[in-house]
Amino acid sequence: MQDLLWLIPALPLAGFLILVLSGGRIREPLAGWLATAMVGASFAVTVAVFADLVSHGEEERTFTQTLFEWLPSGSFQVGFGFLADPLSITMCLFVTGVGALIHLYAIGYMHGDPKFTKFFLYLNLFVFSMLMLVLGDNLLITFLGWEGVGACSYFLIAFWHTDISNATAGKKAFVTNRVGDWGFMVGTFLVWTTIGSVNYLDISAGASGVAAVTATAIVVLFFVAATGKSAQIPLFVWLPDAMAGPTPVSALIHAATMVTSGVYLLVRLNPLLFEAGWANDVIAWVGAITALVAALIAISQNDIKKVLAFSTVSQLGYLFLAVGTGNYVAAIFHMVTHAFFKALLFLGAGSVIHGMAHDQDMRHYGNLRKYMPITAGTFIVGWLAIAGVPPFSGFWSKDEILAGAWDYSSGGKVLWAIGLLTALITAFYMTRQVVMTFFGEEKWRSLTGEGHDPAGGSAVNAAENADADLEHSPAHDQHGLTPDFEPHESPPLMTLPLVALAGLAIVGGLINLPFSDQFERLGGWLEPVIAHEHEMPGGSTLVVLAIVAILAALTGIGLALVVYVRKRIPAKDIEQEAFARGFYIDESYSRFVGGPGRRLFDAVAWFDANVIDGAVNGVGTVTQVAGTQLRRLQSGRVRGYAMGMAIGAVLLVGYAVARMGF
Amino acid sequence: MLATTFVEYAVWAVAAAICLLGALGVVLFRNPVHNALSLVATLFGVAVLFVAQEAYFLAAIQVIVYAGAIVVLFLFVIMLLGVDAIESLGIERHVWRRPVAIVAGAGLVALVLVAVLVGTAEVTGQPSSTGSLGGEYNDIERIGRALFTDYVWAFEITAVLLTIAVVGAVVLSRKPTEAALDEAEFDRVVEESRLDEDVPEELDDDELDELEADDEAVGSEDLPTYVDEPGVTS
Amino acid sequence: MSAAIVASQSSALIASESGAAFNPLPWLVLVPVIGSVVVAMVPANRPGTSKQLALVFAAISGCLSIFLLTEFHAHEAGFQFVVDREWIAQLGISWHLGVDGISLFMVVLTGLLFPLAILAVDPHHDEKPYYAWMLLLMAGSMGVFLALDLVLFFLFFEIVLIPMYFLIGSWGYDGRVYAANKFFLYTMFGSALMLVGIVATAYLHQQAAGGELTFDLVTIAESQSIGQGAARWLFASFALAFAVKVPLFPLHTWLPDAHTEAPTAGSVILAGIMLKLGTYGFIRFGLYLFPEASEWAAPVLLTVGVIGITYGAVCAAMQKDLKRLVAFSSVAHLGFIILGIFSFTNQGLEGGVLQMVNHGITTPALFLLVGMIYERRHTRQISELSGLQKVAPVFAGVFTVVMLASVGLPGLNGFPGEFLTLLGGFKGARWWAVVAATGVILAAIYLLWAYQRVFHGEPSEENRSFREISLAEGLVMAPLIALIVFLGVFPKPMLERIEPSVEILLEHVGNHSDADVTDVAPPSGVAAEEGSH
Amino acid sequence: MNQQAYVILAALLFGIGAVGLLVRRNPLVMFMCVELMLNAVNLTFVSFAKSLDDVGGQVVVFFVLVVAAAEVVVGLGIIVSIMRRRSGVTADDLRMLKG
Amino acid sequence: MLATVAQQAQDTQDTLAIPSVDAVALLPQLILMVGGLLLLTIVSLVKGRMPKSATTLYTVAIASASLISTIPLWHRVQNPAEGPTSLMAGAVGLDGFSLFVTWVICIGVALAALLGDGYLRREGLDGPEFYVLLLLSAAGGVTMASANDLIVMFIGLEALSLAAYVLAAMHARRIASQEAGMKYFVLGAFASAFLLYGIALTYGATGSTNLAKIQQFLSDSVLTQDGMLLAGLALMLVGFGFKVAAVPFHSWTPDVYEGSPSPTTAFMASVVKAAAFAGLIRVFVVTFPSYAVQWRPAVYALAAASLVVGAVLAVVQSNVKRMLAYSSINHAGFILLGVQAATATGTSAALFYLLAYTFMVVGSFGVVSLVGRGGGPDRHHLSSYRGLAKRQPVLALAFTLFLLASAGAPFTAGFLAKFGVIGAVVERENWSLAAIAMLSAVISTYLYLRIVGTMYFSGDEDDALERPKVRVNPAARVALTVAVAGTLALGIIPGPFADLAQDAVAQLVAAP
Repeated sequence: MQDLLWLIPALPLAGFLILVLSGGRIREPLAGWLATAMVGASFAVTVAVFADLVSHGEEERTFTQTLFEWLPSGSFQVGFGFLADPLSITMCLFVTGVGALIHLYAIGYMHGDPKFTKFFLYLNLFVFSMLMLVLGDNLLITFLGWEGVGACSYFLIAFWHTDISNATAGKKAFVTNRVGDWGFMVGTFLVWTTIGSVNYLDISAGASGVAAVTATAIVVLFFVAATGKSAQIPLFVWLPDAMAGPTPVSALIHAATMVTSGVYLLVRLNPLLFEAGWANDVIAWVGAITALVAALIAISQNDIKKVLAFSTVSQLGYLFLAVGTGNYVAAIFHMVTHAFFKALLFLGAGSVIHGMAHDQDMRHYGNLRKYMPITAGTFIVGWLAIAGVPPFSGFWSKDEILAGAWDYSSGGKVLWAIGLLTALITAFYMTRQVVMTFFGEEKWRSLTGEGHDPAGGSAVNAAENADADLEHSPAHDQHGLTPDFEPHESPPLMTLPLVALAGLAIVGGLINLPFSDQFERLGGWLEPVIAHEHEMPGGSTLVVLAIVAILAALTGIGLALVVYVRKRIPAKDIEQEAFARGFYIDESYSRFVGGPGRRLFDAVAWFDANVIDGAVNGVGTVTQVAGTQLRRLQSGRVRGYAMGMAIGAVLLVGYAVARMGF
Repeated sequence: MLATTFVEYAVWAVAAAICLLGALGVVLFRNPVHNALSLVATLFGVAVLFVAQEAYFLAAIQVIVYAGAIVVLFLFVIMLLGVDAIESLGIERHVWRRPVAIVAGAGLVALVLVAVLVGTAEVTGQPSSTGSLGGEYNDIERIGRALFTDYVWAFEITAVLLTIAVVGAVVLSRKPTEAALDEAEFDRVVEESRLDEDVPEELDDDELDELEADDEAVGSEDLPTYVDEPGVTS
Repeated sequence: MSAAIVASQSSALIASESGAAFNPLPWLVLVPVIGSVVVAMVPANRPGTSKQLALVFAAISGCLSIFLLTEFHAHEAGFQFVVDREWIAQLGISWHLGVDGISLFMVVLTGLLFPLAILAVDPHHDEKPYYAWMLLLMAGSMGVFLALDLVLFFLFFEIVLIPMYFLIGSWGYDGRVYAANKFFLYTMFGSALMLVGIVATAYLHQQAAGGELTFDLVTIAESQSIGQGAARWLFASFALAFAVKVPLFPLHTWLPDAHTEAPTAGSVILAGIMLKLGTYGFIRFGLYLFPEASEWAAPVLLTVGVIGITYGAVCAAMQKDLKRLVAFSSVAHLGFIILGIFSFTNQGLEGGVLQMVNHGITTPALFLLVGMIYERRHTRQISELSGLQKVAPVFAGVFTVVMLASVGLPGLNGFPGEFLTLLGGFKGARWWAVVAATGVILAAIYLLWAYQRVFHGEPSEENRSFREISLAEGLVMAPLIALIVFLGVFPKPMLERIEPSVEILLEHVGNHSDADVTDVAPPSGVAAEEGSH
Repeated sequence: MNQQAYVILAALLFGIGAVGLLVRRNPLVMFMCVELMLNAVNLTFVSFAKSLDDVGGQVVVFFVLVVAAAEVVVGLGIIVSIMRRRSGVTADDLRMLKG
Repeated sequence: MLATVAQQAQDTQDTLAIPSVDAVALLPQLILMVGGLLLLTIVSLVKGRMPKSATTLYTVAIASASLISTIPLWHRVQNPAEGPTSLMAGAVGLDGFSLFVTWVICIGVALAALLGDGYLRREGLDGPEFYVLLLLSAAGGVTMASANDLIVMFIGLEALSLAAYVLAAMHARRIASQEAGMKYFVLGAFASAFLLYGIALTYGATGSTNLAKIQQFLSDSVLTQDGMLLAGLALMLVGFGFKVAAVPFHSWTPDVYEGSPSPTTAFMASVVKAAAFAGLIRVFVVTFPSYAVQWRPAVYALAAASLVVGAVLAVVQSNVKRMLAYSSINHAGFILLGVQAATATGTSAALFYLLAYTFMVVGSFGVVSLVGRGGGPDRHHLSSYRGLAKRQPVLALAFTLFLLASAGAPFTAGFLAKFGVIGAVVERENWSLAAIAMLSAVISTYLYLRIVGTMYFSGDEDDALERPKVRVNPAARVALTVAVAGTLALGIIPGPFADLAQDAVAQLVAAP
């Protein structure tokens, strides 16, 4: 079955090609089904390969397949090759699995969209790219996928491109990612010049011989790449804007798969990370701080997708915290569970939006559990999972990250504390979201004709996005929310994936229970890939930490209930303006880019047009002026000419005299 | 010997004086007729000097051809054209012209003399082995022999030169049958030039330069594209 | 005669005469010349006659270039299909043509782009001279890449200016006369001193090495007899010409004007072929002829190259004219090639050559697309275009692919060259490459920003009737798109033909300079090869 | 007697002739100045012929005379052809062609 | 005639050693001279009855005959057994150099005559004197080129110049023409005086006017006092500098070129310039190589100044004829490069340049003579050329070829001409001059592009298309065709011509 490895990415690619070459002749819903089938088939192949790997001994669970040489240039030899090992297959499994579910969901969600086919075409291309990223047996193929997912993300964010803000969001995502790509490329160069190969296997083999400084540099560079793709401080700003894309896109790309690729990359390079010294501290701290900051921002968001977006950023922070503390298994574990529950939450949110005439403002929601019970039920599962309530999957994975941080050498306790606080806040804002959406009054009933409340920072954006969705998704009522609007549950095509994901979100923790080695299946499975195993705190500490984590989650939920159900504390006191506006980070970026950055660019362009080109034209002008001046000597008067000749003669004879011998 | 030398010096001095005065007369007299007559004086002086240097035949030719033919031709043309009008030597467009001209001329002479006279030898070339000025033949014979031996080709070519001169004179002196195409333009330019010359001598450099500059500014512009209005052109 | 003997004695760079009985090289040049004369002679009674004729001749030459590609021995390093005929014997100038891995693809590119450009773009008036000039331009371009004689190279290098001058001046847009003059004079200024350099090279070579005066590139390059100091000056004279042609900062300002004002076909050829004359010259007449001086001058050239990458991108971002934007993007892209060349690494050079070809596909494609926009809207001002993706989605899709190739997206052809140049640059000139890599960010900024302004958003009133890509236009774009994808995914056929020539060139450079050109993988690389199977 | 005296005199004549051409406006007079210069050259030739004891110098003078005569014919022809259009035209007036 | 004279002389004086006259060797000059005189005779006898174009044909035939008569001579000179000889008591040098210049002169005369045909008719100047003067002037030029004696050279120069003065001034209906003749004459006479004074000093310094003897003298003895010789050289350089139009002795050029009838201008730019350069090279390069150290810097200065001033001043002109006049100063600078090198390479490069330049410049002024019509002072203004490419594409293309060749475009005569002189300079390792030359070429290219641009890129917007077409009479058509052919042939198959130029200087009469 290993020989079929290439089929995993090839199937989605085939789907993409069929849809492209058909030139739009394959329409709704066939295009959707085709795309879904391709991803589903890909999932099947993945499972087969997985089974094959499992059947092998632990040491033989690594397999490469090179299709052809891609960029052979002297000693730089890069094949178009795939690497199947426990790590990549794990990734593949949830990429194709969750991907297939989201495709399915999208058939329903995108119903009626004029660009239905194009949507699935992009989606298939995305899955292909993501699989290349995951399966590539060297950094360059990963980079191919890395850029591919970036481009697809760009297409899909800007999918409804007639609204310029969507287009801007797409461009922003791409450009921000490109900043990270700089790190990826330079990192790749450094790896090659250091180790002589960009193959992962060679890197693993050669990592121990890499000097600490070099390893640190490499890891920092790749971390730069990861901050771009995985939306960490300082490059996280694109992800919230990326919610402009259709909701399945948010679920697939901006929650479950693409954004985790930074983590995947670093885990891939874990042998180098081991050598990298303080780079790990950087990763851990950036992760922790991102987690906290994003969680705080999420508190004040009113757009249902924005909350989830910041939540994603925050959860990704957790992953980096885990990677930084060397807890790779936990990172992958949480990545998987997060994929389940975050995809679930996004799809749930999509279902809500779908049912609410594409209004994304949570302040217009309320009591929706009555209208869309399946969505509400599954969403609540997701909520519990992300909040870290046992036994839902999120609890196990998050707890493992926190516990893993506890013993970390550089400020492990503080990292743990930050993580814990984040967990509390996560529970809080997720509770807030659930309460605002599914419980309480039916707030759209009291909407005035004026439409949306512009207060509350990014809500403005959210509203615009909502408008955009409204305008360009003609499947539903075009009129927006009116007091007499009746929400409805989504079609089975959409709820089916919800249910499936909810199931996974509940039981996902099973793959790696911390009770004993036997239960730590994921840990065992990934062992061949992880060069240096992470030491977890001892048994009792682990239990205490777990209990504290549960308490924190419950505290967060409780607080939220106090604020939003009992309304003991005014929400305004908690939903700080600074949170709502994302600590002004994005704004200051924009201000910089629009201000000094723009001025710098303008200055360069001015310099080019006036100084450099001016100099060129200046040469011409000088010639003209010189000619005009010289021309005055040509007065037309013959005596003047004779004078010139006489002077010339004097000079020549003078020269002769100067040269003569005496 | 002394006497000979003295006579030589005397002849040289007198002839040189005639030459130089005549030359100055050519340059300084305002009436062309006087200029021509001064030229005759110079030519005569030169002829004397030829004699002093044993070039008797050349001296004769000098008088016959130069004074007798060339200067007469000059006078003839002066009379023909009636250009014996007095040239106002007091006016010069550029005050600097004369000083510069004189400095250039003097510099040229000085430099040539430095180059020629430094050292003791009169000439650096070696005396002729074949065409000695002494010997069995007289002056005319010597020249005649040289003309038909060493210089025979030059002599032949001279014929071409003279033919050209004749043809040229015929071509140039044909009376034009109709008015020149650029008569108006010519009149305008001459008029303009005349106006320039009315500039009083007292004008200082700057003002003259300004005048000059204005003049050139007009001249340096591209010619206008219309054809039939020469009066308006620059 | 003597030159030929010396040439044949010299070195491994001369591969044995190709086995093929038919040597296409002279015909690559002559067919377009003949075509040009024919087009000029034949009375164009019906509109289209000239075009058909021109297309036929360009296509014949193009087919010959394909034939060349198929007959080319992939793993040979030296010059193949060599023709060496005496031309001006007493000056040692010969009609010496040959092709190696470095020039092969430029020849093929020339053979492909010209028929496409002729097919794709119609002049709006005076079609007969237009096609005659195009064919002449083709001949000149072919000649530059084939010439192995310094004077012959210079002749072709200069002759291409004339047809291009007329193409810009006669069939260009509003500022065409200014642009044409600027283009001609600027490039001529650059190459003026190169002529002195060429003569001096031959003369100094004769002085140092003895024998007769010869302008044969191979002979002179292989003997390396010119003293160090002189060689550096000579290199400088060559470098100035090439720097203008590339163009390198700060000698680039002719390019935006020329590109913008040129007719579409002119821009296509300018960007696709003529800019490469500079980089090709740097390889062939810089590195090969003056290895030591190249190494000596590398820091300066790397610096201006890297400045070009960032500076060109920044300028591109601020352009209001779409064509001007693409023009500035060339400044940036060509900077990568310079980085690769002067890294003196296998990867850098191969990447440079690869990038020369790939830039020669993507940028012409962009110009064609911009030309199509102009045809429809009669404007290239970004501010006057909007929302085109809504009205012409396929057109936008094609544009997107080309744009992403230009941005350097892996899997498309912009990437391999860019990556290899940076990789080689990183190996040979680390810090320059690190800065240069920021170019990938800037490229995304200016292109995506422009794309957004032109294609995204709601189309304004004037743009609503924007026509979708037509079948003819699609046929023109199709081969380009196919190449963009194919060369992005599978550049190996090119790389394996380029590599032997690059290797031997680098060996040459290494032998004659202090440059470290070793291309040995670090020790663990050996282990790696074992591990990967 | 020292032949250099003749050479000096010739140089002076040449100089005066040259200066005259530079300062005079009447084309006829300018042309006379050229004749002065030619005479200076003749004097030089004769002087050198004497010094070198070579008839060649004298023969040259003979030719110069012929050339001068031919020049005068052509020169006066040109002057006549232009001055009869407008009497009293000076050399400075002739500036239709300039720049 | 000659023989009779000699015979008589022999009768009277036994001791008179009349030089033997090798009439065959003198044929090129004799044909031109006799042809001129014969024409003069014929027209004075049959005036009024001759077909108008007969004189043109006659002139072309004479020039061709002269050209053909050089062929056996060339073989003689190139034959190692015979080699270059001097004739007429050492006054005439028969060598490759003189023959090559003769070709240039003959070609120039023939082309100028062809241009004159239509021009004279158009301007109502139907006089055979034009052709007589052309032929006699050319005879003077050939004499000058083959002169091996300074006095012969001087007389040849005067013959050439006097005819040229007349040709410049002969347009009776244009005062500008007479003004040009006047200026040319006054300044030419002034320059002749300098040249003659230089000859005098040289004579004093070396004891002879014969170039071979001078060389012999200089190789036999070393001058400790070389002041007189150097002053002589300097003054001769003034004279030659004037004739070749080198800065600062150039100032007559634009005015005279502009004012003269266009065929005459073509003649002056090709024939007069070629003969003048021949004289310059014969005197300086061939005769005074031992003083090259001293005179080369002076020629360097003239060359550099000509290159720059010619180019810069040309750029600001708006009168096409004047532009070309200034560009001819620039070209003179280029040819001076070959002279400045003072090597065989340099001389042969200069010769090649002269040949190439003849085709280009006659072609250029030919087009100018066709296009510039009417009476206004602006008939040669750039605007007359607007849209010419649309009205008369072939004429415009030909003009473009001449202009681009002048700029040194590849595969035209101009490129190899420039290449040769640059090569000569580089061989002397005179880098600065080479650089100045090439930069001046760039500047002057702007000028050529201006004209080309006017022809091709403007004229859509105005009445350019409605302007009357220029009628190209058959003679001019032939002239332009020959010029085009020459310009292209020298560019594409330059080998044979470069060979000739090289062989021409392999061995010279006066060379030691």
